[in-house]
Amino acid sequence: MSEMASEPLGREERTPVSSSPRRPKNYLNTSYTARSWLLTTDHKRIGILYMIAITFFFAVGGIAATTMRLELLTPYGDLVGAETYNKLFTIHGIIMVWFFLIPSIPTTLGNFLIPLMIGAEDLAFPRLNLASWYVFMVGGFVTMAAVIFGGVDTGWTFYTPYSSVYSNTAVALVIVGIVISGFSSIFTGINFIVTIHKMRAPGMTWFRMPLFVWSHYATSLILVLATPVLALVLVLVGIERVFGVGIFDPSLGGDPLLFQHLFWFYSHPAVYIMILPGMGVTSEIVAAFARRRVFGYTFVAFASLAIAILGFLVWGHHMFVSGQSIYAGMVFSVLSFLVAIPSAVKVFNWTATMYKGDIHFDTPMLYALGFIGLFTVGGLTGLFVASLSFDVHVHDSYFVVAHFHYIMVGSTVLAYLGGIHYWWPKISGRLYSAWWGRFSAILIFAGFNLTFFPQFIVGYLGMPRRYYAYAPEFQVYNVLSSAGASILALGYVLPLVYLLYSLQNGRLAPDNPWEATGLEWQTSSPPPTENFLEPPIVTHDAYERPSATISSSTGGQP
Amino acid sequence: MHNNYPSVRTYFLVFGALLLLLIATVGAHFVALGPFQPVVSLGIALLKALLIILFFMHVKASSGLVKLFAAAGFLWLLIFFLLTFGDFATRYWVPTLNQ
Amino acid sequence: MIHLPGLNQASTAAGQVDLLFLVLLGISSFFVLLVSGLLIYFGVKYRHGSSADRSNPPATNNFLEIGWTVALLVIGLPVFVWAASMYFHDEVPPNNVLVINVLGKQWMWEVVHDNGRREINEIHLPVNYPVKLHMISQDVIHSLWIPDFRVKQDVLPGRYTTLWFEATETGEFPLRCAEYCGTQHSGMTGTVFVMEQADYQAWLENAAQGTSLAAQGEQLFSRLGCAACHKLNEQEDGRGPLLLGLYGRTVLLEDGTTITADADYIRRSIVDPQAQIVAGYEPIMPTFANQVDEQDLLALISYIQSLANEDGANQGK
Amino acid sequence: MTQTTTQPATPAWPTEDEKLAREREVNALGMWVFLASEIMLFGGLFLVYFVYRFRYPAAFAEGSSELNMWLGALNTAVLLTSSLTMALAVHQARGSSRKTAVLFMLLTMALGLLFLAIKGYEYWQDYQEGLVPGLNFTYSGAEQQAVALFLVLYFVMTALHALHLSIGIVMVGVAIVWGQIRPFAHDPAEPVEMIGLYWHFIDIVWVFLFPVLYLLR
Repeated sequence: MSEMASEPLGREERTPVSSSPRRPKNYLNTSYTARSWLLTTDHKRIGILYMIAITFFFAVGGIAATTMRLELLTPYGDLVGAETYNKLFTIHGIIMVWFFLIPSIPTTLGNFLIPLMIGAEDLAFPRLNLASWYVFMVGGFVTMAAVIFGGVDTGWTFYTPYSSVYSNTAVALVIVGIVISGFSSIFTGINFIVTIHKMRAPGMTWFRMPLFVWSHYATSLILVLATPVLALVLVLVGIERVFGVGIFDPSLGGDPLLFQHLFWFYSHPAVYIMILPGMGVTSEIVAAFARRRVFGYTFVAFASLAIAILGFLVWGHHMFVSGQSIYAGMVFSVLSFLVAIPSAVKVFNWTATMYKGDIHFDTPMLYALGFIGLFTVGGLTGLFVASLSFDVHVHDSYFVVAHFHYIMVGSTVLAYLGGIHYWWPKISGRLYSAWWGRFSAILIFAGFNLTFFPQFIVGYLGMPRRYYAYAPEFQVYNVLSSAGASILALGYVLPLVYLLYSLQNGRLAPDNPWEATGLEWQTSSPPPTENFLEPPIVTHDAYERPSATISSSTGGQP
Repeated sequence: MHNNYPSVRTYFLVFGALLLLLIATVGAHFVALGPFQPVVSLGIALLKALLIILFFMHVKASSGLVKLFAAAGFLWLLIFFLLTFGDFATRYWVPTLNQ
Repeated sequence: MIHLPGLNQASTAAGQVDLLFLVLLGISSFFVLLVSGLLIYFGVKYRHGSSADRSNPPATNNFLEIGWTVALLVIGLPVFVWAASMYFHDEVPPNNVLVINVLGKQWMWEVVHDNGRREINEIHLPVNYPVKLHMISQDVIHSLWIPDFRVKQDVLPGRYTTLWFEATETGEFPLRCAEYCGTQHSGMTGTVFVMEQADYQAWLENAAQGTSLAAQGEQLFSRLGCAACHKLNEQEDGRGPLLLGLYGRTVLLEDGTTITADADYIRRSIVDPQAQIVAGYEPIMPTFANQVDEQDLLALISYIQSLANEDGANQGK
Repeated sequence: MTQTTTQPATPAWPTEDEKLAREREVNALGMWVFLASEIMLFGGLFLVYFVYRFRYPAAFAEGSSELNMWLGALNTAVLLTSSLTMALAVHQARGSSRKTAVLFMLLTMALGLLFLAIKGYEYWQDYQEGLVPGLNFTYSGAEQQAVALFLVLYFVMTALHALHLSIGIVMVGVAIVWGQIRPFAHDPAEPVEMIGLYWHFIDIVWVFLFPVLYLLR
């Protein structure tokens, strides 16, 4: 079990930084040895380790997705066989869900920024944080090993009895990989909850915290309370495969619907793990680039908590046609309508924040506006599939595929990229090319819509999910979608290029390039290892704009 | 947080109570309680769990936050039980709408 | 009813679902346009360098927050109630319904009509007549989806699930498997042929090979030796419960619970007899799980249902 | 939400003992959040058990009667005693003498190992009687399938519990060794307290497992 015992907090006393012409000492240039990176307990370095890891996994999942889109150009299975296609969409699902989306914002931006935003030196359990990275990497390697040893063809949902009895692929191995990486979620959740409760700077009350921290607090509740149930149900499927006993196998007395209950009890809150951090990033970006306080701060903060809690009550909407009881279906349907309310409240509050703002259309703002637009479409189509009789028609069709991609890709990935672009100066101390940033944001927005909007239509017209050969009349929509996918793929490669380029020859970033509020902007870019040179004191609300930095525009803030 | 930890005497008292409850739950097994059988056995188990949480785990002497976190786990479990059993209990109810 | 291109409304439910779709589309378009419109308007009006009035921007407005939350509830819940009532109606078949048995197995649909007629990946059925598909899977979970009828129902192994609709247009409509079921999941498709009543009867009669499902059940009943314990008339008391008039009746079990003798009960009594011992009988019936497959079970159940008919004490199939 | 007064205190780094007090609270909170995730893990397993018990009441009662109730009761007593010794170990570690704390921790480890031994013997007995589905299952009574399902759940639940108990025993061992090597760590009782919380949790899981699995009618 990870060691929870404390390690003495002996830190060398803080000497004022000597003003050498070269960059002052910060967390990046303190030491360059591999050991200093691989054994670091600095939350900032662990955030970067995670960023490198999930970029790799995003590439793997992306390659699987592009191959699928190429295959779907024609109605017949000519590029890859049925076997390979089933393995492709399973790899795409598993890698993207557990090794990119769930860790994306919490473990990179969350790890990096939460201590900075609440004025702490580090997370509550630095060594547990490093352990979470190692557990994530071990889980990732085991899963990639399963992919290389022939892959898995059960889909990321592992529905029994196919996954436990009929599939003859490396299911047990991939289950081990996912369960191991599940510990990484639990460790991150523990770290964030305790840090946010106990390590805030003096004066930083709950309602002076940035909304980014609120959304990560809500996310951590889900990370801690839902992940164990996933580990349990996957272990039970593994036991059923290895010992041939019938926990979920109907021919031996089990009930496949019980598997679905356990699986979706985790997997629906998991989609809120993916979206809540994205909402936190958007709140920060909109507030910063509209040079205004977030409208209805307390409502947005409590909306995060409401989403986390209500998110645990709605999993049955995945099982409307699965043979679940009609009455349970109705209960889950009404609860699914209720869980949409906090999300809508957030969208309205972001929009209201723009009112009377001083809006700068830098790259992060484009990503945030894209997030709000696409998340509104994604969220509202969620109401479509929460309506019982409509879901009977579109369940397991491309309509549902389009819905959750609007949330996962249209919202979470856009927020992740927006966050990377917003805090890049703070993370790397460098500025990237504004033109390329805006160009790639618009390219991604266009490519995304061309990829996934046709899928709403073709899903409603009757194309089921996970088909590698489909009826010829659906080809035009699939060709559009595949065209969009190629633009999207290009759009994702661009930021990788110009951001890495900026590391070497980007201009040096000032401490607060975007005139933003928040403690992380009051320390240097990149920040010193101990985050703050003089102890941070919080005296005003989260987004209060100190009158000293009246922006140069004519209408200054009071 | 550490000054009002229970005394050694309290520990032994709690331990005694736990053993008595163990005997009670085993005894209840032999009494034909019919439908109340699960209620009694789970009730005693809950009581034993509460004793351990409050005294051995010092939750009684801990801050409100620790009490909240201790309760949160069980509360979420309740949500899970209620909604899942909602499905299993009503799965074969057929509404007599059309007949 | 407004007609969506590429998908015809070929069942009573289709029109309602399309209407619900359009209402949801309307509400969603309103909000998407509202939000994106405001974003663009504010973006342009309050862009950096513009000389708009930015004095005392509101920090919050509780009235507005409560207002739009209540507005969302007022708009959302009626949609839920409407969709739920449609679902409620679509799940419960009317009484006079034509039952067709559907057997899902890895990567094809086997359809068995009551008169014993069998089809692969095709279902012939009459128009303007309620049809109930009585479905079970032989291996993994499949899901029968007929897009033109807007109906879908998972087909589970080990348990019967039903799907009912009333076709309103004749013609050929695709049916597809919607729940991932393995390698050829995308090949598990077929066609529904909706025919006029007369054509349907003619089709059913002229190509009827051999005996009806119930008759096949009767042959199995004697071949497997069920008659040794289960007598067919009240006089003889066999070691097994009387099956005459059983279907649809509530049965008192050994552990005091009662259960209605529907298809699931009969199927489980054959495959796993120890699970439900009828009150007053010994648990001596061996399992027939490895001697009968799903088709034989359908035949036996159909036969036991026919026993009930002669007795006349049966409330609907 | 204890919060300092909002007027700005003079900016200063937290003093050493401020940091120590926060340290202790942080560790206790962290362990409780971890235990919440463990509650969901075992809770999910109990849900699977109760769903199938709701569906096969007679078979589960039959399966439960196959188990040796007295060994289960003995094990419960052993684990309750180990909870007592663990609590006393924490008490001593907090209080004066570290020596008696180590003694109680050794006693706790011994009781843990005794529990595992009894459990192992019980598993061996079940194996002899052919009650282990998947390995050696010769049960031929009524409702064979459902009884097999009960026994599968019995083995999964008790094995998961035994795994957690073994981790607990190892951690107590590590704490003892660690206490000897670096006795002057600024807060020696801290690790003992954390492992105590974990140990009591494992005891609580067994407190529920025993009646649910063994005392079923």
